Amino acid sequence: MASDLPDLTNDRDLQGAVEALLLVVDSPIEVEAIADALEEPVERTREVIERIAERYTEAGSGIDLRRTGGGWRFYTRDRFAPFVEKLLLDGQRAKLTRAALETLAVIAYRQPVTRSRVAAVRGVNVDGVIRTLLARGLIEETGTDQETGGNLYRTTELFLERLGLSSLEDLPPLAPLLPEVDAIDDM
Amino acid sequence: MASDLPDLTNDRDLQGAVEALLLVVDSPIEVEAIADALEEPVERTREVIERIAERYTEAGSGIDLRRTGGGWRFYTRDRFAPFVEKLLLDGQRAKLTRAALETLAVIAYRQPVTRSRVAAVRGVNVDGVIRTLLARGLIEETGTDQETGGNLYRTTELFLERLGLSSLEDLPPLAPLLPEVDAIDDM
Amino acid sequence: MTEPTGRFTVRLSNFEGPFDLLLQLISQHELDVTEVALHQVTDEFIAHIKAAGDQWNLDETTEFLVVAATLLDLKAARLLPAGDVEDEDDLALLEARDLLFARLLQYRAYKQVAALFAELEGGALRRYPRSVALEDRFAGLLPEVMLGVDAAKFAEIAAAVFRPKPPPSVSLSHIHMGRTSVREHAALLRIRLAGMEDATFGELVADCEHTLEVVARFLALLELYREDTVLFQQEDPLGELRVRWTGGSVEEAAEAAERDRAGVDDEEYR
Repeated sequence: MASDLPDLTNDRDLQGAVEALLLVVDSPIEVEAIADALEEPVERTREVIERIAERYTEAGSGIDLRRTGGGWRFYTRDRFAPFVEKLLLDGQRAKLTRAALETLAVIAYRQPVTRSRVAAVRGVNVDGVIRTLLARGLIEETGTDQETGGNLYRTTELFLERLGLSSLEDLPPLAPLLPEVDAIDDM
Repeated sequence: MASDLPDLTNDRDLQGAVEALLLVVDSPIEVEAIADALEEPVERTREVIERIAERYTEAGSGIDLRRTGGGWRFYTRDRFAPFVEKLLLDGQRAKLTRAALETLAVIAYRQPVTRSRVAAVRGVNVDGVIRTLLARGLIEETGTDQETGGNLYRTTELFLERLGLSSLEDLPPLAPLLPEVDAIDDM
Repeated sequence: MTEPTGRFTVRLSNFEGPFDLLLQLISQHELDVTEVALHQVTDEFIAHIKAAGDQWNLDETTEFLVVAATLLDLKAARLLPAGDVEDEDDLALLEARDLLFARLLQYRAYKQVAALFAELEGGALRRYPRSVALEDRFAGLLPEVMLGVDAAKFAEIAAAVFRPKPPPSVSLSHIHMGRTSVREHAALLRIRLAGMEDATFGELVADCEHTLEVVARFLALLELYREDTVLFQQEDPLGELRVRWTGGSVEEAAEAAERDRAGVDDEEYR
């Protein structure tokens, strides 16, 4: 790896790198996957993860690093759950994020569509967002892709309802919005 | 609130509660929203958030608590980006094009501003760029110009987040770059 | 003409160095734009691009087109015939020139800001935000989801996502710069025609140095015809084209010229 990277032989930097990875993973991640990404031995990686978990617990941090189902993930610490619940009920997450909206747009216009195809169009990882859209009932699984075996997704009735449409045919056509060559050049 | 709740008069527990809330938000959250959920004064909440951010930085944590687009959010610390990108694989995100950046520059400093004014400064047609910036949520409409009836545009919080700015006031003044700014305003 | 760094440099009889420096000197009034042979600069730039083969730089080319168009405007304004200093025309011309200077400076300032934005974005892109699905135990608490957009806006978002990445070609949109030029020439023609009342097309373009200026002046005349301030007379096909001013007094023409020059900005900012 390049020489300007943080020096992971140093425990402090290794801890930082592990924290950065854990912050962006959406579902429990195995020690091996973390060790792979950091190109560090599994044993050393495991020790560092356990040390981080202990440190958070001792400090009474609101972040709880726990091992569940074979992997590690950041959870909110149990005792603070009531505040999280209050925040959620206050509607902090009522509105879809931009990333979720863009992903939903790709699914709506390309359905049924696989996760990897959506990721290719958006140019970013969409796993977390797809899980959110599923959880919010805006999309659903609809079989698997014959070629790749990946799950196919489509929009739901709730999606149409939220957009005020009676059927998918009412979605505004995209062609008039996809600009002439000039405007594309400009971007 | 119920008596078995953590005692937030205690700074350590308040810090933990704030961390728990920050862990579940999926877009920058304002101090006021956090203070509301915790039923704590805004000032005290703000101090605690700033203290957490400092503590993470001093510890070299992989978690970076930053204020962007008017709110606070957890980010991975920049020096660990290569590892994050390795894990997310397709993590590297598309950069704004030069045309988009120049158009945003004019809008950011002249907002609220009409499309034709932006076109006049850039010397090119900006219709396509404006449409894309609107659709990406980086700018938004904000009424119409009284004289010309043209739509007025301004930058959004998503724009600030995209550049990692906490507010428009963080933008450097244009004057040193533009010696005769008064004269040009009269143009 | 091309430095090892690959940046475009210019070699003229009275100037040699990076293109950017040439621009800077002109904007600081240390070099007279009328003494810069723009066609040579253009030739050198084309040679520079050709020499680079497939490696030419889109940004550099785009910037060159914008700046060259501005310089051309500037030069056109400067080359117009000058009479007495007290002459109304001259004052108007001076103003027009300053406007062009100002526009150039302004454009450069925003370009610097855009570069800063790119740097900021670069830094921000290295920090990945936490954006994960909610823990299962909280999922049931989420309030009813809102999209926050209507169907039309939703389609716009989809279009923005699907819009293809730019192909590596030079945008033609910079040719719109020519519009500025036409407005500028319309302003000039108003004042001149109001004074002369009647002129041949040949007389009106006698002072033009480049074909592009003649074209701009012709387009300006068509604009004036459309707003009923000039009449055309041509006895036979390909014969002499005469232009007659019907747009009122010299004062009225000067006012209209002011509006032309201030252009779009004036309508919005006053």
